[in-house]
Order: sequence, then structure tokens, then C-alpha cells
Amino acid sequence: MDAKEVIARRVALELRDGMLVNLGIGLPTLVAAYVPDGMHVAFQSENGIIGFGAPPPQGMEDPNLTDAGGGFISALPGAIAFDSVTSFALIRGGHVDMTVLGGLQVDSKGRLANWMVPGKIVPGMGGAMDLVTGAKRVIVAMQHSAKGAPKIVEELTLPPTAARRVSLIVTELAVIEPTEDGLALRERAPSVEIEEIIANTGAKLSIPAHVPEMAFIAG
Amino acid sequence: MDAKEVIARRVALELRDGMLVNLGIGLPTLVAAYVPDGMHVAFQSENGIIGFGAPPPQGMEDPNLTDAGGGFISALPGAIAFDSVTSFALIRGGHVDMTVLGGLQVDSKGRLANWMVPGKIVPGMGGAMDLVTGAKRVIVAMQHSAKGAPKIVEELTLPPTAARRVSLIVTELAVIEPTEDGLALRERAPSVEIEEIIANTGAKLSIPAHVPEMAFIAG
Amino acid sequence: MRKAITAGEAADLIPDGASVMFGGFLGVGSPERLFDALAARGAKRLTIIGNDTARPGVGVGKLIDAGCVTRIIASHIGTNPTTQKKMIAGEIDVELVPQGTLAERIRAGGSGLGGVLTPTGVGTTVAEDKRVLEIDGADYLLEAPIRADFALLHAHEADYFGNLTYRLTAANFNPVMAFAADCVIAESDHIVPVGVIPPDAVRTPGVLVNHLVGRAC
Amino acid sequence: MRKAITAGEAADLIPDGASVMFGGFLGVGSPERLFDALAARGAKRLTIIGNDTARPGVGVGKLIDAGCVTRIIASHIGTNPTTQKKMIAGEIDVELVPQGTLAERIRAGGSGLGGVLTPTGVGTTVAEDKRVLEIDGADYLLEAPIRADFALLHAHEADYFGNLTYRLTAANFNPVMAFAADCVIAESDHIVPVGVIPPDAVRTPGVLVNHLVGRAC
Repeated sequence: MDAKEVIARRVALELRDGMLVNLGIGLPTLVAAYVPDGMHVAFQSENGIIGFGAPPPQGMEDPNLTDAGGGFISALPGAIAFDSVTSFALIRGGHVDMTVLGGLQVDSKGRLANWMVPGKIVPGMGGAMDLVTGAKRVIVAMQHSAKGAPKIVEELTLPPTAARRVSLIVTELAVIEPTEDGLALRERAPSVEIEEIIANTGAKLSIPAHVPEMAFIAG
Repeated sequence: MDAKEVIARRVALELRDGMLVNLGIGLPTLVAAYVPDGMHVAFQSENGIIGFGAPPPQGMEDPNLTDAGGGFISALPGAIAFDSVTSFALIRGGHVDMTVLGGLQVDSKGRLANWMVPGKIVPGMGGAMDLVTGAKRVIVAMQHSAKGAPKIVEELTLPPTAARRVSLIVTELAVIEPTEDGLALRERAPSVEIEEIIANTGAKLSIPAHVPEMAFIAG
Repeated sequence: MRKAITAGEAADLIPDGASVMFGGFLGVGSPERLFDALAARGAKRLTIIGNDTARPGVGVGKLIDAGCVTRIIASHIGTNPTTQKKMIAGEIDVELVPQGTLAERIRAGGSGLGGVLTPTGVGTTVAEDKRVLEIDGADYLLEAPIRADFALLHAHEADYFGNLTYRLTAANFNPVMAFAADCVIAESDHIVPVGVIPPDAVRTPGVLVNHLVGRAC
Repeated sequence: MRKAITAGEAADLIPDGASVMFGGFLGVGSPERLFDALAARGAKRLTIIGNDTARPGVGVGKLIDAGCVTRIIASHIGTNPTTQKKMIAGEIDVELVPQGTLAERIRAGGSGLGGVLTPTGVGTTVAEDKRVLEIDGADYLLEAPIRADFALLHAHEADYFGNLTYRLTAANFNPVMAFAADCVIAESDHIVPVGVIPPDAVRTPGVLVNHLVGRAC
């Protein structure tokens, strides 16, 4: 398993039957491949659909059926389409059970930064601010470090996406839960030592006596 | 012509091609019968339809197709249905060109009272407050007096429906326009003397040198 | 997937004292079987939230008749003399809300907004005790969001994901209420297999609906 | 009834300096023929309002390419490097708005509301210079309504009353924008006779639409 697969398969463990889930573009979309057998999870794409599936066979794409990244998708039985106002009424209104988003930084207060790097890239927040504010659970799925620098930091140096404390951080090294008292290490990846996690984390971690190894959804 | 027909046929003169019009329950609904030939006016009913027509033949009523008074209606070609949120986005958003409403009182500031009589009847405002606030033009269609007492008064004694000055008052005696400077007599009904209008009006009327006789849409 | 329950089972989920939104405009588009079941089980002290109270024996009027209701939030009660009588007798407390404001307050409650800024009601009794904000030279009332414990809906078609369609003027307050209650119960004319309703025809996302009420009770 | 006009005639209605809302999400559901016509007539100093700026050569990206735009209100511009370049060069002014807030601000502009009270953006740079209202213990940003001189829509079907339908994810911002502009121009895949679209299938009331653009230009 490479880092991305570790993250996606661990995040998939957070899925529950009947959930409405919004997956961010990039790494988070990989989670859709690991829905446990027999579980029904509805995926929303904020451009206006619930219940989409994998890209259709080549030549069968519909220019009016795309995900929030602009990629062609298919419609599963029971799929529904709606406009942007409805889409964000669902998101901001707390009707999305879980969102999985990539991150540039998370700090000790559990605040996420994932929408811009001042002076470098200003893509815009798209739907991220609404998702982090409104979804019942916010899972940050990201690599633990970027070019050797920790992405989990004491205090954000990048502009926050929302004031809200995210629910869980899943990296290829660890599962970390932001709590009222700071960041708590919950799980470590197989064959990863706690010291390695600490060394790659730029914020104080509270470490319980027993840190279990990550479990995964089967690939 | 009885009083109601006088009022309805005079109000119909205010219709313009392409207008979206909301008619209140009671007297105002009579206006729909006097749309000039060749003119297309779309009627909205705030319970959720644009483009309704006369009641269908007996036995052909649809329990899901009614007007805001609960009466059965028909759907004309091009009719559309929508929910209450959309209906009032249209009304409050200024998309309704004209509303015709009944009145209990109108005062010298042009304020309408038509939704309750304290201690007597408290039916509720329904959609009236939104209509008077949001429609581009508000026409009050009412009998000039109630049991001998003027309904056009210096200052409302009943609770106002909105702060907004209505556009026009049409009664069986006169057409009166509320202006910044008070109420102005614009037209008199056929064979009605100006003195009779003044005698039946509880507010000061400005009377121009020439007060033309009402015109009507043909019956 | 949800299995359909009976109207009686649905009524048993709704405790005395609950707040209950209901679809319907003068009874059109109202969940009649749910009202019948609530009246039959003798529900008490309900707060009901809807456009109007229909007429005696019709729509939510059945709950008024049966003495299930002690509080009403509505835009209009003029068509139901029983409501008027009980209000005057002090048995029912009534809050009257302009129809468009009622729709927006429920929408705010269901879509995570902090309130509604509406010009409707400024300068009237509706504005009493409310904050007025001046924005760009015009006055707007700050109206509070409305949510309820339950929303009782009437739909035309439902599928077993809970996706709903409505017919003509029977939609009215049903779609917006689906967003604004902790538990949403939908009664429909038909229940169809998943995949039968085209994606663009669905007007209430099934993810909002907790229970479907089957055709036969 | 409205007669269809050509995309060129529509483009001639839109003066330089106008504010223009447009439907589309990364170009999906965008009025491509109207963009082509605006670029062809060499429109200047437009303010454009929409979810994103698609990609060079695609959707509204064509207007960016052609130098028609000096101001953008959008939620995302990351997919269009030309937008980024012109922003950095100071040729285009960009206001970034969270996607849900953008939808609600346009909705407020079209439905007579004084603003939007949203929790989104609280504690971020989006909140700078904005009023924050505390309501029931939580903070909400007061976001201003957005309207435009023109709304350029893409629909699936139109009838000659202007009633519109949309397909799947091509709806996005189109329906809400139909309410929020002084002049609404709709380009559609098909124009059908009045009476052909069922009343419950219409998603934009024709009374909102000023001009239809015919299939052939």
C-alpha cells in the first residue's frame, strides 16, 4: 500500500450505512473505492448530484453529468440532481454526515487550512468553507508532511478554511483526533513508531498509554 | 353593472401584456374575467402556480390543482407549478408586476389595512404582507364604504398590512391615487358626482380641475 | 433503503408535546393518513407549524378537532372556525407569520442560516419585539429560523431511498420542511422502486427523509 | 410569448462595463454561444459573476481569453491559469466568495431579502470588513445580496414563454441567477412549443426570462 491507499482505506472505516458523504477533489475521492460490501453510502458532489458512480465507459460520457472536479461520472439507481442553492442548503444545513477533505495544514486547535497559499496560489475556497462549517463530521485526509515539513502545526501559518475544529486527521502515519485539549494520537500506521509520528508533527500530541495499529477497509 | 363589476372592469384596465399578476381572494379574482382580447397576462396563485385557468368541468377537478382560496382550477398551456419558497421569492423579489387586493382601510399615506380587526376577526395575513411589500404595483380593489362608514380614512385605525404606499385605489365610486402629498382623485364612476365621493371619503382628497369619468374593459 | 411503516407506527414515534411541521395549503398536499393516525392515538400538546389550519375535518383541521394542538405557527387561520374558537378560549396559542416569511424561516432553519432579513412586516405588528437592521438605506426585519422535532410531508411519489416528487399545487410547504426537522416522515400516493424516478424529477432528496408511510395502513 | 433572438443579437444588448451573471460549473451548464458572441463582438470591462472561470477556451474562460473581463466574483479560479495570470498582473480584480455563500447572496438579490446570515467564513479572511451578528449564541456573517445587469443562462429545454428545464449537473447556478438580474437571457439545447413541458418539470418560471436564444445563430 502506498501512502494514499493507506489513507483512503483507513478513512473508509469511518463510513456508516446510510451516510451522505462529500469527498473533496484529489486524495479524498479515492475513498469511494473502499465502501464496505453491503453498505449503502450516498456520495454528494456539490455541483449538484447525490448518487453518482464511476466514470462511464469511453464514448458514453454525458456532458451534463460531471463531478465537482469536472470529471465525467455515471448516475446510480436513485441518483438525484439539484442546483447549487439546494446543494449548499444540504451542506450548510448539517445534512451531510461526513466530508473528507485534503489539507495544507491543521493546527493544535483542529483548524484546517486548505484553500490558499498567500503570494503563491489563490485558487479560491470553492465549497470547502461551507463543507468544513456545515458537515456533521470533517475528516482531513492528507499526507503527514509536505517536502519534509510538518503539515500538522501548533498554529496555522496559512489562512484557515473555517473556525470549526475538524473531527479527525488521517495520514499515512497516524490517526489524530483534535479535541478541546489539543491533538490526541489515536492510531499509528503498521510498523510506524510513535517517535516517527512525533518527529514529523509540528504540534504537541497527547499520547495515550496504548496506541493501537490502524485498521483498514480491505482493498 | 353592480359595484363589484365596476371595480373589476376598471382594474382590468391596469393590465398590460406580459404581466405577472396576483389576484387576492374575493373581489379581486373577478378581474381575471376581463383580460382584454389578445393580451397575455400570467396569473400567479401564491400556493404555487402560474398560468391557471377557470375551474374545470364538474367531475374533472384535480385535488392537487387549487388556487390560494382552495378552489379547483385548471392549468393553461405553459402553466408551471412550484413550492411556497419559490412562490414568495417571486413575490418578495419584485417579480410580480401587479397585485390586486381587497381592503378594509386605506389611509392618506396610502397604507393598506386588510388582514385583521382586533377583537373581532384575526384570520391572519396569509400572503398579503409579502404581496403588498414586494409586488411592483399594488391595486386596492374595494367598495368605497362599509355599512356607510368610509374605508378611505385620514389615519388607519386597523393594523397596517405594510408600510408601503399602495399604487392605486379602485372603488365603485372613484379611482384614487395615493401620492407623496396625499390622496388624489383621478377618476369618478359614470354618473357619480365629486361631492358624493368626497362625502363618502374619510380623508382629504386633492381634486384636480378635471376629473374624467372611469373607462372600463368591455364586459 | 427504508422500509415503509404504517401511519399508526409513525404516529407512535411522535410523543405528546412534540413540535410538528406539516405540508399543505388549505389541506391540499397534506399527510391525511398521518393526521388520522395522530388523532386516533390521541396525541396531546402538539405545536404545529404550517401555512394554515385548513377546515374542520380536513387536513390538519383533524388535529385541531381532536384537541391534539396547543400551539400553532401559521400564516392564516381564517378558514377554520374551530381554531378561532379555541384561540379565543385560550386553549390554543397562535403565532401568525406572513406566508413568505414562514417559508423563509423554515428554509433558514433547514439550511444552516442564522435568520432571515425580510422587508415584509416592517412597520406592522409583525415587527414588534424584533430586531430591525438598516441595510443600504432600507429596513429589514431579522426573523428567526424555525425547526421542528418532526416534519410530516405529503408527496406524490416516493422511492425506497426516500426521494420524493410532488404534484402541481400540492408541493407548497412540503419541500422546504424536509430540511428543517429532526425526523422527517413522508406519506405518498405511491411508493416506487429505486431508480424509477428520473434524477431531475426528484424534488426532495431521500437523504432527508427518515420514514416512509406505506399506502395501506 | 417571446421570439428567439440570435446569440449575436443578445450580445449586442450587453453594453461594455455591464455586470453579467452566468450559469456553469467548470463550464458545464454554461451558455457557450452567448460567450462566443460576446467575445466576437469584443465586449469590454465586464464584471462577471459565477462559480468559477472554467478553463482557457472553455465556458466563461473564452471571455477571459478575449480580454472582455476586468472584474470577477467567483468561488474558485484555480482551474484557469489565464485568470490567475491576469489577476497577478492587475488586469482583473477578483473577489472570492465561498460557493454556498455565493449561491445565497444571489438568491437574496433575487428574492428581495436584505442579506444572508451565514456561519460560513466566520473566523476567516472572508469575514474581513463584514458585520458579524451573534444570534442565539452563534456568530453569523452578514453577506450582501448580489444582483447583476444581465444573467446568461444555459437550459436544456425552453418553451416560448421562457419556461426552462435543466439536465443533471448542468443546472448549478442557472436557476438562482434567473431571479437576480435586470435582464435574463437563456440559451437552450431545445426550444419547444408552449404546453409541451409539464408544469412540474419547469424549474425556471418563464416570467423571469427576457430573451431566448435560438439554436441556430
